[in-house]
Amino acid sequence: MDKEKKLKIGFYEFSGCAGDLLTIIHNEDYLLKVWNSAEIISFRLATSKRDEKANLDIAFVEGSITAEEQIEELRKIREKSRILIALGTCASFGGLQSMYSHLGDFSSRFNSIYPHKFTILKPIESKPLESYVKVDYFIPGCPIDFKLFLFNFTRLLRNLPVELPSYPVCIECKWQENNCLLLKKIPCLGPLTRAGCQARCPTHNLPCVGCFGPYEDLNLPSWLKTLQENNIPFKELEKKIRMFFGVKVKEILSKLKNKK
Amino acid sequence: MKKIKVDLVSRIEGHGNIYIELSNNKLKNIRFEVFEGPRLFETLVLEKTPEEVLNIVCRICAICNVSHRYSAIRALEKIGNIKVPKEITLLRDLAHYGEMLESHSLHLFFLSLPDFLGFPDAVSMAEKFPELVQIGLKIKKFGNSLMEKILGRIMHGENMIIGGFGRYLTLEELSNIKKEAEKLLPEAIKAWEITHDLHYTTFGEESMLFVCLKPPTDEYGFWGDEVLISNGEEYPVEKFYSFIEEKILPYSSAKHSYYQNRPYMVGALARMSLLGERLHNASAEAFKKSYSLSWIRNPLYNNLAQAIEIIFSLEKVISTTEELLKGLSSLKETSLTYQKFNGKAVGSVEAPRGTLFHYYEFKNKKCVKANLIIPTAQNYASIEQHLKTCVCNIIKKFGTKEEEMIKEAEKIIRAYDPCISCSCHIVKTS
Amino acid sequence: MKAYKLKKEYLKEYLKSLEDFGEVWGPIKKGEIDVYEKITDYSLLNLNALRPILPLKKFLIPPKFNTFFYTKDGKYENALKEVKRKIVFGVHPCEIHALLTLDRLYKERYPDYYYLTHRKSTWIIALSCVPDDKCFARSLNTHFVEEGFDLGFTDLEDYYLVWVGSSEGDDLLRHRLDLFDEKITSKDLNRYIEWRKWRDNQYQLNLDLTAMPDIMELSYDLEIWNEIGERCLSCGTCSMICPTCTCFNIADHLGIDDEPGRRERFWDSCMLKIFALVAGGHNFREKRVDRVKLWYTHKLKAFITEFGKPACVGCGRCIANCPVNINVAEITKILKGEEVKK
Amino acid sequence: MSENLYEPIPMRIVRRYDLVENVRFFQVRPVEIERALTINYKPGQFMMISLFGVGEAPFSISSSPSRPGLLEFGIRKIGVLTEELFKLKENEIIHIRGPYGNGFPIEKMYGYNLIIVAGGLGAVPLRSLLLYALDNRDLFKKIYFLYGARRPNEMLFLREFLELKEREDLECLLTVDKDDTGSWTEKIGVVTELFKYLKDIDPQKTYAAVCGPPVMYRFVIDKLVNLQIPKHQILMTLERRMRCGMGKCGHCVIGSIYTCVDGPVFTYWDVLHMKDLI
Ligand SMILES: Cc1cc2nc3c(=O)[nH]c(=O)nc-3n(C[C@H](O)[C@H](O)[C@H](O)COP(=O)(O)OP(=O)(O)OC[C@H]3O[C@@H](n4cnc5c(N)ncnc54)[C@H](O)[C@@H]3O)c2cc1C
Ligand code: SF4
Ligand code: SF4
Ligand code: SF4
Repeated sequence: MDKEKKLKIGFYEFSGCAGDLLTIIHNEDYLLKVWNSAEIISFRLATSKRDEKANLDIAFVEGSITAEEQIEELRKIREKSRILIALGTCASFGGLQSMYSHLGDFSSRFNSIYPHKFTILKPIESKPLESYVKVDYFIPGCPIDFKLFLFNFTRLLRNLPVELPSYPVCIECKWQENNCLLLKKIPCLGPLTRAGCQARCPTHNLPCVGCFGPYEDLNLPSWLKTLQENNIPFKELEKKIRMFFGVKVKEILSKLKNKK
Repeated sequence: MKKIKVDLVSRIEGHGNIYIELSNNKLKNIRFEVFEGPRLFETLVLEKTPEEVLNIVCRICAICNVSHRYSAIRALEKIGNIKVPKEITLLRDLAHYGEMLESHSLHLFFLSLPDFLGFPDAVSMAEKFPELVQIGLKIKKFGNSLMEKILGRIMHGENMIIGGFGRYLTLEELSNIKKEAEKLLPEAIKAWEITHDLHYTTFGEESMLFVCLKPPTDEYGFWGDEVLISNGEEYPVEKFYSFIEEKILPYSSAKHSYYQNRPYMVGALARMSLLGERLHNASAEAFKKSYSLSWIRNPLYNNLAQAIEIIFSLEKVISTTEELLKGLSSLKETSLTYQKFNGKAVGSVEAPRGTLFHYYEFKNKKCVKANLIIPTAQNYASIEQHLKTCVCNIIKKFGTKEEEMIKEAEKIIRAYDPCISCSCHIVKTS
Repeated sequence: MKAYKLKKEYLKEYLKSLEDFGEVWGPIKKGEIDVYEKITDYSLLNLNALRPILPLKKFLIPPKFNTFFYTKDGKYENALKEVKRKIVFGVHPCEIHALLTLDRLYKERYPDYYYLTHRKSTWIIALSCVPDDKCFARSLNTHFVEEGFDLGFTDLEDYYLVWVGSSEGDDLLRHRLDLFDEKITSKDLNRYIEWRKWRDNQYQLNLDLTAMPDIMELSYDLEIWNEIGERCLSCGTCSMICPTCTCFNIADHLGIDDEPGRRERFWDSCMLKIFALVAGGHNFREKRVDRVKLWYTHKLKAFITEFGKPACVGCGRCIANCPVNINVAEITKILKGEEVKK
Repeated sequence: MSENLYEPIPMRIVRRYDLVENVRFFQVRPVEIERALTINYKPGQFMMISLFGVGEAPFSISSSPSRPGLLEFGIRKIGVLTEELFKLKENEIIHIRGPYGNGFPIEKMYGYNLIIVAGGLGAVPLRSLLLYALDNRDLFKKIYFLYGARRPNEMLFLREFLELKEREDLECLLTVDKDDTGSWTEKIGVVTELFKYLKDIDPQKTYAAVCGPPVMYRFVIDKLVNLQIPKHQILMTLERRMRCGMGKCGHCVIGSIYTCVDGPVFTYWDVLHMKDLI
């Protein structure tokens, strides 16, 4: 391994809170190891050294796309990268800012905040990376969990595919020995959400709000039914699902309608 | 005519360019172009319950998520007329100190000091100044661990809720925090000494107007319900909030804020200049040694002010944990239900980079209006003013040396510790 | 089996003295539930705890642990050399029955090194219990134990009757023989008999599990299963909390920089979609209902074939924890066509 | 041996080459040569092969215990681990543990006719049985080896099997669904068509062993049942997801059986009375 050349990697960010890149910077014990194990071509938040022309083995991209200019930039990153990874829930599913993406009322929402002409950017409805370019792997989380990142970072360095937990938050919640909040009819999104966070919210007696995005085998009808039976209106529950599931919501809800 | 452009200034949070236009060896135009894809947070919170508002607003920014959460909670508790015991406030403050330590050390050691010592980043700087980088890492780690332990994770921890906390840390964790802070204090002092001895260039000097929150006691602190201004004025936050004037710029997705037609500065430098006399112990000593009249003219001293706030925060962590060790076990896990939630309020805390205002209006437990005024947006006009002065002075001294201009301009921008993701959530003008 | 008496006021002192042997663990309240935790403050011990959310298995096969490390040059290195001895106090009969089942599963036919290593250093102090509306151990005959513990405490109001179940138990007892009373009088005997009678009658939940294997077999294609399948959230909670569920998965973690890599083992659940997926994409239990069926077949039928008794020990954890009320009581009632209260 | 049965032992790759596209032959021996003769197994058993950092998966042993010292596998590239295995060169190290599984009930088969029916990759475990029977030829009566592949270039061990055709004491019948090479000299048609070459078999004194893709089983078994071979003398090997190989991890459970310890060899009778087996 040592004899082999270090992989060239880059970290980029679009619209988001920088939380995913900061998660990497904030893991002091590992930051230098991450730094040493690859050739960092670009990491604007951490270094002024950067090479925009170099081709990359792996590009980690945080944030969703909320302006036309970003599409171009993203395409450039895609073109020069062998593997492109959506880092975090914004990049993977659109994030919080995509919660209304199904409504098609972007311009009126936009104008309610920016009533003036805007020349520096052409803003558009927030969408995840996948809406514009091919994404090889997703590492969701708002923000990402460092352990899960590290697990996959080392896999990528060894040319292995990203692997995410194939179970919902509830599994980790039980490992943490928590009493289930759904039993108290608190709308916890645990069973609908992919694990990876170590069930942080339920461990603090708070319902999971779904920040790791949807779990692939979620059973939405049953989850809704249990809570609706306890007088929580559908609208309130739907709002919670929309919070972090971004553009995935459409697909998830459409299955619900087919069922009915 | 000559145009100089620095695309995407590095080692700052978010996206910003420097644009300089020269004509006949004179500065014609200078801009700090700030652009961040809009996320429209003010619309995201509409229709949401108070809890959901908290889930959302901390995500504005990962660096100062606690401040956002804390400001929002202060506003929401005013609206819901919810009083919390002293220990809850202390615990919140403790997390808030964690954020100060994390944010200041990230900025000082990793984003700003490489400028002064001539490195592209902290990792390269570590080869020559291993100790300094180690201190930075340790303080940052400690700040993060405070947030993780109290709030559930390093960032966007959901544990701080209206009325209190979902779960409390143990007494053992608390006393470990105290021990750790005591161990770090001498190192923080060492870091301040190094920062104190740096060479602060004077190209950008220009008189400044400072604004910060006035702590409720006569101590130094990071929140309050009144605003202090360096011209001697004081207002309740609601009032000051309504005074802030904003100007729209075509080249920026953040606006310029003015107070009485003047740019103003918020942040560590503002706080130190307005409240520094209230410090005690090691932070007071550091302040006395470092403070000079240049502070009120030169934004580069924001770095030094942050170094002192790191000392202050560590001292506060020690005293706060001491107090909490006595009262923590009396607290019960919060599970709040409220019948009514109507009204409007401003909640405000000092974020690491300055005063933060969250305004909300609620009807029937649903948010109907929200407005957030963020430190970097408030500093924006001030940043550009200093950039201008700086470039003019450089031309006077060196002629139109591009490299020099860019270096100094970046230094000023970084000294302000801008947080661009935050700054782009701007006020609705109506 | 030899028996002694221990006055209740000595309990905490006695348990504390056992720290000379190792860590002392027991049920402690955490919100509305109990968890087995290392005891530092003996006043926190919940003597009335019924079902700590994670059962004994968490000591024997932890939810997540490293099985081995491997160095950069590919050398194997055992990751579990030594386990601190744990003395677990407050273990109820049904859990000990589950333990005996796990012993058979893990000690026989390819002994499991990790289980054995933990098992050897986990000493059990049983405690009698009074059932609530979710316990149905009597229906499964798991409400008493004669083996599987080192010491067994029966609560007789002002004192405990203490059975010595093993040589290790004898050591534990002799450690503070001064606190125990060796004389068992006829009065004690009567009290014990009375207590047993009384306690047997405390079961509010009684399930008739006879013929369950046949019923499982015969009901296999009934529509009623589909309804249960649709209700299941596939959250895996049942597998995590059931004392006899021990399926696991394995993942390799590469080391970064100079760190060694490791192979990790963690609890898995047959309720998860990926559980029976094989390379090439074929899934033997794609549908939720098939997974629910497997779970209950395994509890109520397969184990009987394998070990002569069901895997369910009647602890009531699934009743207490399934968020959509799928549990052994519910399933047996449904399959037997009995009216079920929702 | 280590008391930890999960500890894999290092093996050196002695030889490896492609059997067909995407299926590779691996011949390995213990790095510690003294260990070589301590590895005992039965035809039909499997090993867990590990690549540290990548994972572990079950693979049937393709060699015969009658030829000790070396272990042979035929591995299809289908996913993460197998792809990494394919990147290894001769002399490199893998780790294995085992053997696991019940294997074929060899002793019971002594004195019987053998009909071995393989489809595609099924030849991997059945080769072990075939080689074993040939090495102990006098223990068995007639031996038939029927092997079908889709095309000539998808037939594993083709040269080896063609050579076996020379033997008088074995009826080796090879067939392909379609010949796209033009140079195929053996049979053409699906594997079930080879049954017409089976002559004068006393079904009561016959064991059949079947392994191949799922679709093949039903047709082959129909044929065997037609021949009146008792259901418990029809053997088949099944595949499930496995993590431990030792009846612990639960992944391979079907009803009350563990495919890894109660199988992977099952009789047709097992399959008939147990649900979901195939
Ligand atoms: C008893 C038995 C004998 C086998 N013999 C052979 C053989 O001789 N030759 C051959 O090529 N293949 C054989 N297989 C199948 C082989 O185990 C799978 O092809 C292999 O697991 C694929 O691994 P992968 O990581 O490349 O695939 P992926 O599709 O990447 O697998 C993904 C994950 O699922 C797991 N997985 C997928 N399928 C299985 C499975 N069937 N059992 C256990 N884990 C699984 C893998 O370990 C991996 O971690 C056998 C399987 C069994 C059960
Ligand atoms: S609390 Fe939430 S995450 Fe935990 S088990 Fe219940 S539903 Fe799942
Ligand atoms: S519990 Fe849910 S909301 Fe909380 S961190 Fe985990 S995934 Fe995110
Ligand atoms: S099936 Fe339910 S009652 Fe039975 S042992 Fe498991 S958790 Fe307890």
